[in-house]
Formats: sequence, structure tokens, C-alpha cells
Amino acid sequence: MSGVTLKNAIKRYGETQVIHGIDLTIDHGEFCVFVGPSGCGKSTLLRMIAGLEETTDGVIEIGSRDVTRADPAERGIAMVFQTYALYPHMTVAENMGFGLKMNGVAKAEITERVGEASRILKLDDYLERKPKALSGGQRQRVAIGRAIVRGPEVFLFDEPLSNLDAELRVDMRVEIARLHKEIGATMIYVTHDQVEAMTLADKIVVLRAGVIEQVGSPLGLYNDPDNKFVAGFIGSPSMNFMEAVVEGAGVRIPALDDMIVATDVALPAAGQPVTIGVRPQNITLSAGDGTTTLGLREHLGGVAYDYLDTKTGERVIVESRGESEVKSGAPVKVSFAAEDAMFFDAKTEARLR
Amino acid sequence: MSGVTLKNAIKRYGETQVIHGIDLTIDHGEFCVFVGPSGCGKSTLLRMIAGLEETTDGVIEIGSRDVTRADPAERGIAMVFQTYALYPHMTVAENMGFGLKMNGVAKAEITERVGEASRILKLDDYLERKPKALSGGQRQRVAIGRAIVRGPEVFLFDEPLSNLDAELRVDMRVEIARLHKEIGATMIYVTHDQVEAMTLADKIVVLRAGVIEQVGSPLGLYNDPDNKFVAGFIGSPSMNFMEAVVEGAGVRIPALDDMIVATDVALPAAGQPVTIGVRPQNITLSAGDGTTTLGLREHLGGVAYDYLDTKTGERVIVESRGESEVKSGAPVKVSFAAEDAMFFDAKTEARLR
Amino acid sequence: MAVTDTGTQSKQSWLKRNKLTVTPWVFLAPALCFFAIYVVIPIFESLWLSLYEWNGLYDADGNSTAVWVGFDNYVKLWGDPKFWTSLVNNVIWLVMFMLAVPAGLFIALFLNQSVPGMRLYKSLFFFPFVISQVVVGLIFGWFYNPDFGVVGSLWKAVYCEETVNIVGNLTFRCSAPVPDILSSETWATYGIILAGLWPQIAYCMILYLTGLNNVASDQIEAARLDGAKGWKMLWYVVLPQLRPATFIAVVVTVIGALRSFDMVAIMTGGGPGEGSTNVLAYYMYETAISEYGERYGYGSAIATVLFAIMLVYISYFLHRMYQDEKGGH
Amino acid sequence: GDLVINFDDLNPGPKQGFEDAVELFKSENPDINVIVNINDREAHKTAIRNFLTADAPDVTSWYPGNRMAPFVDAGLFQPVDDVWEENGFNEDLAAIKPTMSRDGKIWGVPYSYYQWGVYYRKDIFDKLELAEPTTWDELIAACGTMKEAGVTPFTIGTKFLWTAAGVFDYINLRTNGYDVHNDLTAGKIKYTDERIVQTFKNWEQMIGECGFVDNHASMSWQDAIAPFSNGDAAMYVMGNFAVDGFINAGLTEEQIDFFQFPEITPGMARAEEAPADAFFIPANAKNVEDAKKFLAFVARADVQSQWNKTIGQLPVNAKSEISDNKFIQEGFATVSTAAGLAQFYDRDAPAAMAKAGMEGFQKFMIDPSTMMEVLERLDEVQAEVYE
Amino acid sequence: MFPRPIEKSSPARRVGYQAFLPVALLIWLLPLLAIFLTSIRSAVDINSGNVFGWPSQFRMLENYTAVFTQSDAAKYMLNSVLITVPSVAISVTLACLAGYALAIYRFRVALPLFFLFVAGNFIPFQILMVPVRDMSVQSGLYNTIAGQFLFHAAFQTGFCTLFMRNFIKALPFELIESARVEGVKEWRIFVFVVLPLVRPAIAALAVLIFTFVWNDFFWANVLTQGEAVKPITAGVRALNGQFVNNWHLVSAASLMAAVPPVMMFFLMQKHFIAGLTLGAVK
Ligand SMILES: Nc1ncnc2c1ncn2[C@@H]1O[C@H](COP(=O)(O)OP(=O)(O)OP(=O)(O)O)[C@@H](O)[C@H]1O
Ligand SMILES: Nc1ncnc2c1ncn2[C@@H]1O[C@H](COP(=O)(O)OP(=O)(O)OP(=O)(O)O)[C@@H](O)[C@H]1O
Ligand SMILES: [Mg+2]
Ligand SMILES: [Mg+2]
Repeated sequence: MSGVTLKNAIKRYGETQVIHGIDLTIDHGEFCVFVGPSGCGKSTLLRMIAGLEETTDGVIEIGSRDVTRADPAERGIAMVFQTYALYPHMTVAENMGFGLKMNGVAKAEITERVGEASRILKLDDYLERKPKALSGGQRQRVAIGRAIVRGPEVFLFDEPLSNLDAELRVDMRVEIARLHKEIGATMIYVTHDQVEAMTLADKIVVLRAGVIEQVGSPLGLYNDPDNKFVAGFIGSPSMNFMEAVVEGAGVRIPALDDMIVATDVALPAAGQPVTIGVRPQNITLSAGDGTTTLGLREHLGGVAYDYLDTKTGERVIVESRGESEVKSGAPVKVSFAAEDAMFFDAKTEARLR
Repeated sequence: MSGVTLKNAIKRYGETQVIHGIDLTIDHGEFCVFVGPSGCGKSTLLRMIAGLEETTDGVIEIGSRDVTRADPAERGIAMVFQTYALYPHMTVAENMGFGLKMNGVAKAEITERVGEASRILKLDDYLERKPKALSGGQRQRVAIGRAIVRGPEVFLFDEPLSNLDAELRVDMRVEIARLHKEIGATMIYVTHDQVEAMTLADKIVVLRAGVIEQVGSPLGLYNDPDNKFVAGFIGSPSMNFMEAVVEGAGVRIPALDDMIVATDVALPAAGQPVTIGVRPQNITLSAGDGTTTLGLREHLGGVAYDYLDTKTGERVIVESRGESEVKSGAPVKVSFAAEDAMFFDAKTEARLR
Repeated sequence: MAVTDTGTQSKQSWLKRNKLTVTPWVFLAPALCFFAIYVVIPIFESLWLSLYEWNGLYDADGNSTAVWVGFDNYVKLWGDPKFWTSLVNNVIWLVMFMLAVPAGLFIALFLNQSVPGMRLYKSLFFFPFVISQVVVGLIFGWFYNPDFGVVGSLWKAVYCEETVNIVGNLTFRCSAPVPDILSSETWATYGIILAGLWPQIAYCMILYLTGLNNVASDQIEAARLDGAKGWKMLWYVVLPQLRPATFIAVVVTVIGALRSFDMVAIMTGGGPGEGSTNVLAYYMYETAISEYGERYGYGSAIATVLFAIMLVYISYFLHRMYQDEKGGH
Repeated sequence: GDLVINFDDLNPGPKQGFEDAVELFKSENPDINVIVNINDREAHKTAIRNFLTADAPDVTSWYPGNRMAPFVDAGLFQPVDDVWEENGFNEDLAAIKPTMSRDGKIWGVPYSYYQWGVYYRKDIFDKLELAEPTTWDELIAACGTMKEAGVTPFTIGTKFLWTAAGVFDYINLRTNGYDVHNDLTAGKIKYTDERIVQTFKNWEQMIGECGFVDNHASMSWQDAIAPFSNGDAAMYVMGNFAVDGFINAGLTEEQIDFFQFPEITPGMARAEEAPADAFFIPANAKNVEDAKKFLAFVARADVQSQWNKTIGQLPVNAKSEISDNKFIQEGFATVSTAAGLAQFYDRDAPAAMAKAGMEGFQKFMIDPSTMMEVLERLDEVQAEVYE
Repeated sequence: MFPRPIEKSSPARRVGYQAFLPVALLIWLLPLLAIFLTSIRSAVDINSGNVFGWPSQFRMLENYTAVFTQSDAAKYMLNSVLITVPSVAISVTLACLAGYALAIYRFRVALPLFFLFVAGNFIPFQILMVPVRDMSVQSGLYNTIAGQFLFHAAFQTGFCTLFMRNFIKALPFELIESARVEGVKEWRIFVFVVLPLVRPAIAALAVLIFTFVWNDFFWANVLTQGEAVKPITAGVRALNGQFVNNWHLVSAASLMAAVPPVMMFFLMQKHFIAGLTLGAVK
């Protein structure tokens, strides 16, 4: 069993605290993704698990061993870096076998295990090449191969795909998903790419400023975010947020010509401000006569994004399929099902349920 | 009038020919986007128009002047580079006014024209800053400002947004669209980003290996591609292609359990191979009992991508909305409307119509 | 008229058309002139002069008194033991000087830490390189001096006792004679090289310190995960990344070794004995223009040999550079 | 007009003597603007080769004998027979005339020479009750006494080589005489000639039974004064210019004295080292007229008297007065009674030979067992240099 | 990056390291320190063999003043300045021009010409000695300040060009293209775009060349005679002859000769090191 457990993990650089007491349990075999805006501490947290950054306080356990102060090499982990960090002067085979060689594994066994990994990753033809002679995707595969070869209990990935171009990224994403299925090891994966997070994760950890905002399955987070931050962060294009005012059993939305949306969530007192959120997919447009007009329309073939100009200046994006008769610049009517709307406290940004 | 016309434009580097006789007319005021895979010659073509690369053969006209051998400065063009190419030792205002100053324009006029451009680009607050003190988006705007100031007839952009992060890219895209509307000058824009091409262009030029594959409006290309390359290149996720065999008035698709698709396009003789293409959005799935199974399913919240494993090993991607009951690994039935399918010659890859 | 018109037009447009061809030459001209006059042409003159016998004198009318002797100078060189001594010494220099590379690396590794005041330490360590070789030579010459120098003083402290001599002045009686490094045919060369190593190590150290700055941290981290430590880390991961620094360190060290002149001139003047610390650079100088020299042709022949040796390194360096240039574009 | 003079000695005494003379010359010739370049001696030796063609002064100091030969041969000096003629130098400077001549012409005017010999610490000799040795055996015996008393007999600094040549010259002159010296430096005798070998054997004996200070190869001649002045060494084979150095090092004239290098081969006619310093007129001199005036001036009896008094050397002009300094007196006695005057090894032998020879001497002094190796090597050089 | 940051190891090691640093430095600079101590000793100390111990008297001011009053050291220093400054100015100027041409323009002989400069930078300068000296003599430049700085300027141009060319080459080429599109003339691109951007390189080169030329000894010997135009390096050697047995004065003079490059290094350290490594490694 080799899950990873963090108990009140804290990281300080001198005075500045970067990670604020993270408690987290990742089960054996789970694929856990850390997401969050740039600088929120994803990499730091991952590197603390790897042992590349010292943990200022708290405990990190891998399996049942406390590894908080252990050497990186002793933690039974392998890491794939964003930059791949391949040794440029070694061939692919040497790169993959380096860790074993350093640990005194016999030559024959190294060859065998490298062969195994290269088979899994379809790298057989490149074993004698230097990294320079490989494409980005191949390098990435070598980096993963190097991790696999050592047979670690936990794989750590730090934005492994962000240096690849869009197409390759999709392929490698699928590859990593397959790999996880095949090996079944615990994987912790840092990304800022939503799609990767949504498609790969068993469990997503949303971080903000060194604090966990929410932990859950991808669809769990998408469908049932705990707060405005998570709601806005998960889903693409991101959720539209508008200011609203509580009125009776619903809210009034000034941006949409004081449209009233009824809801049965626990709203604050009448007259209080709340934030309402609706996903672009859940909005439909029709010709209208209010103050909301259709700004720019972006056609992407199968789907189009309409940018609405509202009277309050809040921008609303609507995803639509198929052709629409509404012309750019014309007034539109916005409608959505009340159950598709989410409500958030205007101050704390917590979800109102 | 300042359209751009290329007549049999050719570029050779020593022995290797990079641009193979391009004929192209870009109308005055048009927004023309060059797309194509990396290395296809987009930048080279743009730089030929700019005069930064010598044109080996053929004629380039701007307006009605033959500028094939003219100096870049004499062509009435302005160029925005991917790297912005701002002069780091000059302030924003100096950067924008540099070209004018060097060409002996009076100080007062420089100030006025820089002021005008900075107003359009909302750069007024930054005029005295050095580029180092600007964000990526602001730098990009300065680069555009520098182009505007000279009042060129033609603007050339070489992947101007590719150094920005995703969010900013969207904003700047909208900005450039607005600018084009406002200035109305001819613009030629190189990108490898589909979305940019689809949303900005009046006319898209699809290049492959130094040759034009197709020229047309964004939706024109999406809906009516001339060949398999364009069909696959435009649209995201890209079109699914499967081998098929002509049978009677339709084709049989081995990958989909010999499903027959009827069509009235001009097919080759019965038994001949063709390629059939269907966009992921146009396919629907239901539980089935054939050999096609649902492989990986990627949930992105609003939309999900299903990766189908077919018996021939061809991979088919299906975009679906809402929940689907089909489980990963289960056999599925694939269906799509016959009119959504496109047919391509198996050899020439030309569209069959 | 039409003919002249097109004539002037094509004339104007020639300059214009070839603007990018002509401009670089305008920019290059001054440097090229200087360089040609003082460097390129003299090289060939030297080669040519090595085929003459000349005592460097012009007669009162300014005509050279040189006499053509063909390859005689080279034949003489072959049989000249001082030439061979110099050559062997140059080889010793080359080999010993190479110590500067690992020594520089070692110090660089030692100093590659960030503690308060490190910048100052680093620059103080670099100090010897900035000092003129003449000064370094004087310093070490004095350092080695058996009577007044540090070596002498230390030796006296250990092996000698202070006594009073016959006229009542203080003197030292030593159980073993003070080593006189610079007067020993065996040790003088090594003494000079040691002095030369001092600034050279500092140079290599700086090169390595900069190289270490650019070592990819991700590779180091990957290697740490791979369990590489200490020497293994250095050997397998760090050194390969320091290859450019090593290359340059070797190049400058080779050049330094072959150019060694100042130190020899200052510390021993080629002596003791029959040029036992001579090196080609100094022997050439000595032969051509020192007090007992006046053999310009012969000196040029020595310089030519030195040049030929250096040419091997220059070619290698240029080859490397050419590869880089090709790769870069 | 301008009269440019290049002079070759920065040491305080000689510099003073020269400058005084120049002052006197100036006051006698107020219309001549004298410009003086004084250089370190070693530097001057290098520089002269260029300035004679390129940037010739009107007068330069240089040395007679073989040292002036290349310049004379290249036509870079002007003959000054007329100066000698007009001023009666042919008589007054007769002793030196042969070394100033080449190809039948006279090329310069000497202003000074000085004796060589053995300077010693009189106080030490007195303490050890030693008398000035006059024969080789006496010298060796005296050395024994000194060594017993913990005194190193000889000091020397061979870093710049020529000091060793002085010792060699003396042993050779005393062993084989003036003619052999001349034949050797003229390339007529091989170094492996048994007579020269005998010289070296005597030298070896001197090194072994007398002995020189340690570390002499890393000392200049000035450095070597230190043990002498400190009383660690008792004798110094040197030229008279060294007396200045002794005094500067804190010794008094009473503490030092001079004796002629002892006899080795009994009955051998006594020749001495007595190098002369002279002035020459470059062929390219611009102001020849004033240059000749200056040459005539420096050889004048009164000028030489005064000048040599200042620098503690011997005037060449026979009519000059000699200072009453005891070294000068003794030196004059030594030189004027000598059977022959040698210039010096490195002035009598061609440059390339001199260089190789002196290197050999130094090597030999460091390790006498290399004697034959050194001599054979010198034969090779000789064969090449005099070809 | 390697070895492991000391702040991550145990406090004992850290303290040990910090304590050892000054010791190591002391050993490393021992020769320099010794000569400095000598330079502030009195003659009495030197003669009594007190070379290593604590000076019995501190004679710093006296000794250093003596160097200047008893010798031509001041003149030598001035000569060094007069030789070094124009050398630096000329070679850097030439190299900027040449480097620009070689970096920006694509023409067939650009690379061979560049290699010529590089090769010239590495040759043993003994091969130039006789012809250059001879040429200087013939042209009246022998034994002049100009003769020395012209040669140094020319010789250093090789290195400077290597350096500037690589530096300019590393500038984004788009800057030049952009200016060309804007119709800026070539020489104005050089003046207004390139020169301001290579200022750091110029500074780096200037300090480096300053040190090289200042410390030159060989050419001072080859191209001068006498004291009139001799630079301090050669001067120090002459002083060595003059101050026989006055090691305290020789030491003081030697240190004086070293002061300007050392000052230069300290003031412009960043540039200096950048110059060394960039120029060399690139
Ligand atoms: N060595 C350090 N010293 C001080 N602060 C640091 C250090 N390293 C990182 N930080 C800070 O820690 C915070 C978290 O950094 P981290 O690299 O973990 O962010 P991230 O979530 O990985 O961001 P990104 O998505 O950009 O990679 C940042 O605010 C960063 O400024
Ligand atoms: N100077 C050159 N010499 C030889 N070939 C060149 C040169 N410059 C470009 N090429 C070649 O010309 C082709 C087109 O290059 P270009 O830069 O125009 O491609 P691109 O479409 O802009 O690609 P990208 O999307 O990567 O920018 C490439 O195959 C490239 O290798
Ligand atoms: Mg990160
Ligand atoms: Mg491009």
C-alpha cells in the first residue's frame, strides 16, 4: 500500500509562508491532480512530497512510512519534470537506466527493465539516440520511462505536458491515462490545464494561495463546487458570474434587465447582494428587446461563442451550437433553467445551497 | 486601394525550395489569416511580403505597385513580430515614434500620432515606461501601436499572440478584431492557432509545404473543405477519418462493422477505397453490440469526448453533451447523418463532391 | 538621352540594390585594416623571415642586412639542444598547467555556496588573475628566495639556528641547505609553473563558477531522485553540463601555457644553466632581441614552430566554433 | 642645436658622474641643448640595436671590443679618428687604442675603465690573521681557515651570468695567460682544449676547497653583496664599481680591501680584466659636430679626473689625475703594471658565444660534475658561431 | 547548484564551512599578503630577516612615497594610462563596427573573416614580434606611446570582435528587421538600436581589455627602450634592478602596478566576469 498522506504540511521560505498546513490523503493507485492558479503552490507541494523541498513543518507519509525528512532517493517516488530534465549527454537508454545504475543494480537487470519500459512507451527505436535528436513528445516519453524504470510506488508529474504543442498534448494525455491504468501506481499530477485535470483525475485538489479550496472528483467539482473560486476555475469557458440581489424566494439580476431567478437554496435576507453563476453552455439566446446586446460572435465551426454586452458592463459568454439568427449588435434575450444557476455569497464567495 | 497580390511567388534557400509558386489576392481592408502546420512556410511568405526575405521569383504587388524588389521601408507595410521586437532601451512613446523620428518627421507630429495610437490601444498611462516594465499583453499592444503610428496600408502579423498565456490571448484576439474594424486596413496574420484563424479571419489561407491548399472564409473552409488536409486541419477536435469502400450508391465502412453510408457525391467505381470523414460533433452513440467499443471517456463538465476503439484500430472521437449511459469498455453503436459525412479520394485526398 | 538616363539610373540603383552587400564592408574596413597591418601581414613576414639570417640591423641607409639561407634555420633548430629544452619545457608547462583545470573546478565547487559575503570571497579568490604576470613573477620570485623570501624564512625557522658570525652579525647556520628553487635546473621550471598556475587556477575557477551558475537545476534534482550523490553526481551529471566551461578552460590554459613568457622573463630569464627554464616564447625573444640575441631569422623560425603548435589548437577551436555556428543556424 | 646622448647606467654613482660631466659640458657650451636619456644597463644593451637605425641619438655610450663589432660592421657607428687626431688622444689614450679600433679605424672615445680583482673583508682577514694571498695555494689555504671559522670564502651572484665570466676569466688568465684568453674568445681554441680544461679543473678546486655562497644563481651581483656585508662571506671577485655597493650596504672603507687575483701558473705574465666604457657617434647622428665636441670633452684629462673620482674608477687619459681613494690607487697600480688588459669575456667573445659560454659557467658552478658536458656543448656552439 | 546548498546541511557543517572560508582565502592569497606585509615593513625588518613576522614598524606611507620619489614610478604609471586608455577606446570601437557587420549581415565571407579575427586572438604573439617591431622602427612608432597603443588596439581587436560579434548575434534579429521595416538607415540602426543595447558588452570588454593591456609586459619590452614611454609593468622590472635588496620598495612598487587593474576589477566586477566568460565561452 502506498498512498500519500500529508498532515498539516507547511512550507516557509524565510518569512513568507507558501503552503499553509495542507491535510490530504491520496489513496493507493489513485490519480490525483493538483490544480490552481499560477503561484498557488502546486509545484511546491509536489516537490515537498518528492523531498526536493524541505518540509518546514508537518508530516508527509508515503505508504505508512514517515518520509518527511527522508532523502528524495529513498522515498520510493519518481518524478517527471515539466522540462523533462533529461541528461543531454546520455542516450535514451542511459537516461532511463541512470537511476538503477546509481543504485548499483546489475547491468543485465538494467537492460531488461529499460527494455520493458521502452516497450510500454514505444521507445524501442530511439534507445540509442541522445535527447537532442528526439521530438518533444518523445522526450516526454523518455522522462516518463525514466520514472517507470525505477518501479516507484508513487509517480509525481509537474506539468509534464505544458511544453508540448496542442496536438501532442492530447496524445500524451491519453497515453498517461493508459499508463495509469496499466501500472496502477499512485500518481500525483500538477497542471494548470483544465482539460488534463478533468480527464485524468480520480481526484482533483484545487489549491489557492497555499490552501486547499476543494477536493473531489472531476464531475463532483464541476457539478457541485463549494465556492465561487472552484466554480469559476473548473469548466471551460468558465462560468459567467453576475451580481444579483435577493428578492423574495429568488434573486434579481440587474445585468440582465432585472431578470428574476427563483431558487430554493438558502439565500440571505432580501436586499442582500449575492453572486449568481451560470455556465455558458446552459444559456440560450433569442432575439429580444432589452438592453443586453450581442457583441462579438466567434464561430469555431461546430460551436460559437457569443460575447454579450450587458448594461452593467458585466460580460456574459454564451456557448451556442448550430446557426443562430441573432446578428452581432442586436439586442438579445437571455434565458437559462433556474436549476442550472448557482448562488454564492457575495462576500465569502461560499456556495449557497 | 492597397490589397496585396502575389503572382507565382517562389522562395528558395539555396537548393531547397520553400515556397512553391503562390498566387494569392488579398483585397483592400481584408483580414487574411495564413494557417498551416509548422514549417509550411507561413512566416516565410509573410516575410516575403514584408521584404525581409528576398523573393526568388514571381511578383508581389501592394496596391498597384510592384514591390518585389523594393526595400521593406518602401512597401507601406508595418509588421508585428511574434517576439514584439520592442527596443528595450526606449520608452513606449519612443518605441512607437522611432520610425517616424528616423525618417525626419517633425516632433510635434510624432507626438500627435503616437498619442493617437496610444489612445486607440489604451496605452496612455504607459507611454513613459520601458518595455521591461510592461506585461506581455501591453508589450503586444505597444508593438501594434508602433505599427499603427506609421499609418501603413498593410499590417503584417507573425503569430503575434503565441507568447501570451491563454487568457490574455483571448483578450488580445478580441482587441485585434476591434482594431481591424476601427482602422480598416489590410491585415495579414500568421497563426497556428485554429481559434484565432476562425474568429479573426475574413479569409483563411491554408498552407501546406509551401503550397496553398485552400483559400476561403472560416465557415466556408469548415463546412466545405476541398480536401482531407483542410478538413482535418480546420475544426477541433479534428474530423474523424476512416477508410471506406465504395459499394453501390454508398460506401461501406469496415471500421464501423461494415456500416453502409449512402451518398450522392461522385464516388469512384465500386470496390475502390475512399476516405470518409465525420466531425466528432456529428456522431451520436448508443449502446450496441458490434465490435466497436467505448475506450476512454473524457469528461470536461459540459462536454465529454469519447474515444472509440474500432476493429480496424482506427480511432474515432465522439463529442457528446449531457450524460451518457454507455460505460467505458462497452460496445457501442455509432450513428451519424449521411449528409454530415464527407468523402475524400483515398489517393489524392481531394474531396469528392 | 535615354541611354545616359538608364546609365545613371542603373548606377544609382546598383549602390541601392547592393546596399546590404556594401554596408558590412564599410563597417568592417577599419578593424580589418588594423588587424591586417598588425597581425595578419606580420605573421607571413615572420614566416618569410625565418628563411633568412639577419642580425636585425639595418645599415645606416636603412637597408636590411638580411641574407637568404633557406631552411637552414630549421636545420639548426633541429640540432639545437636549447630549442629542445624549450620545447620539452613547453610540454611540461602544458601538462602541469592542465592542473589549473581540475584545481579551478575544485575551488569553484568549494565556493559555489551562498553564504553572507560570498561575492566578496569569490572576487578575492579571483584576484591573482587580475594582477600582471610581472607582478606575480616578482611575488613568487621573492616568495622562493632562499635568503629573503618566504620559503627561505620558513626553512630557516625549521632547519636553521640563528647564530652570530665572525664579525658579530646575526646569521643562520642550517642543518640542510635552503632549497633554491629558481636556481635548480630540476625544479626551477616547476617553480615558475607553480607561480603561473596561481592566476590560471583563478581563471579556471571563474569559468567554472559561471558554468555552475548555468547548471540545469532540474537535472540535478532528477539525479537526486535517481540517487546520485557526491562524486557520482559530479561525474555523471554536473561535469557533462560543464563541458563548455571545461573546453574553454582547457583552451585558455593551453594558450596560457604556450604563451608563457612574462614569468620566465621575470623569474629566471631562462636560466639557470643552459636555458633550463627556457620556453619557446622566451627563447624566441632571447634569440631575436635580447642582449646576446640578434638572430632575427633564427628567432622567427622558433616563433614559426610555436605558431605551428598553436595552430593545432586554433584549428580545433575554430572547428568547434564552426560546428556551433552550423548548429545555431 | 640639440645634442641627444644615450647613457647606460642608472646606478647612483655612475649616473651622478655622467650628469656632472654633462652639466660641465653645458656650461662650457651654453648654445648646445643637451638632451639626456639614461637607461638601465641591461635595457640599454637591448635598445641600442634599434635606436642606432631608427632614432639615433648623437652620442651613445657603448663598449669597445667585440661588443662594438656588429655595429661597426653594419656601418652604424662613425669613425672618430679625427677627434683622436685633433685632441692628441692617440698619445693620451694609447693604452686603449687597440680595443677601440676595428678595420683600421677608431670608433669611439673611452671615458673610464676599472680594474677587477678580489675584494675582501679586511676585518675578517685580520680576525683570522690572514694575509692577502698572492698564490693559488695561499688562497686555498686561506679558504680553509675561513671555512673553519664558518665564513664562506667567496660571494657571487650569477643570476645575470656575467659575474661567473669574471671568475672564469681570471682563473683562465692566471692559468693560461693573456694570449689563450684572446684565442679562446676569438674562437681559435676549443673549449675542450686541455688548457681550458685545466682552467676548469682549477675552478673546480676553487669551488670545492674554497667555495661560493649557496644560492648564487638566484642572486644578482647586488644581491650577493648582502652576505659579504653581513660578514658571512669574505671575498668577492668583482669590478671596482662594486665598491659603491659595498659602501651603500653599510661597510666602511676600512672594512674592505683589494688584492690582485693570485697567481696560479707560476711565472705566468699577469694580465688583468679592465673593461672600458666609451662613447660612440652613431652613423645616423644628426648633430655630428656637437657630438664630436662632446667626445673630445669626455676624454679631456680634467674631465676624466673629476668624473672617475665621482664614480670611483680609473680615468683612461694618461694625463688625468687619480683620486687618492685607496681602491683607485691600488687599481691603478694593478692595471698599469699588467702585461695585458682583457675587456671581459662577454665583450671579447661574440654575443652568441658569450651567452652560451656564461650559461655554461653558471651551470658548471652549480654542479661542477657537468664540466665536460658543458665544455663539449661550448665546442658545438663555438663551431656554429665562428663558422 | 552543485554541490548541495550549505544552508541545507547541518548547522555544524555550515559553521565549519564559514569558518574555513577565510582560512582558505588566507592560504590562497598568501603570496599577495606576504608581499603586502613586506611592502609596509622597514628596511631593518627586511635585513634582519623578519619577513614573516609582525612588522616592527609600519612604513606603508614612507615606502609607497619612496617608490614615487626615488624612481620614475609615477611616470611609468602615467605611461601605462596613456597606453591603455586609447588601446581600449580604439579596439572596442573597431570591434563594435566589425562585430555588427559580422553578426548582422549575411555575406559569404562573414564566417571566414570572423574566424580570422578569432584565430588572430589566439596566435602566439612572438610570431608578430620581429615584423611589428621592425615596422614600428621604420615608421617612427618605435619607443612611442602611440606605437604601443596602436599595436595593442590592433591585436585586441581580434578578441573584441569575437566578443562583440557574438554579443550582437545574440540580440534578437527582429529588432534590426523591425527597424528596417520602419525605414531606418543601416548606420542609424547601428547607432540608435544596436549600440545602446550592447552597452553592457562594451563595459565588459573595456574592463577586460584594460586589464590585458595594462598587464602587458612583452610588448613593452619589444616596442620601447628607455624610461620615457615605458609602462609600469616594465617599469617595475627596472625598479627591481634599482631597488636592489630593498624588497620593501620592490614590493610596494609591484603592488602599485597591480592597483589599477585590481580597482577596475572591483568596481566593474560584474562586467569583468561577464566579459571573461561570455567572450570566452560563447
Ligand atoms: N525559493 C523560493 N523563495 C521564495 N518564494 C518562493 C520560492 N519558490 C517559490 N516561491 C513562491 O511560492 C509560491 C508557490 O510557487 P509554486 O512554484 O509552487 O507555484 P505553482 O503553483 O507551481 O505555479 P505555476 O503554475 O506557475 O508553476 C509562489 O508564490 C512563489 O513565488
Ligand atoms: N534560412 C533558411 N534556410 C533554409 N531553410 C529555411 C530558412 N528559413 C526557413 N527555412 C525553411 O523554410 C520552411 C518554412 O519556414 P517558416 O518559418 O516559414 O515556417 P512557418 O510556417 O512559419 O513555421 P512555424 O509555424 O513553425 O513558424 C521550413 O521548412 C524551414 O526549415
Ligand atoms: Mg509550478
Ligand atoms: Mg513561423
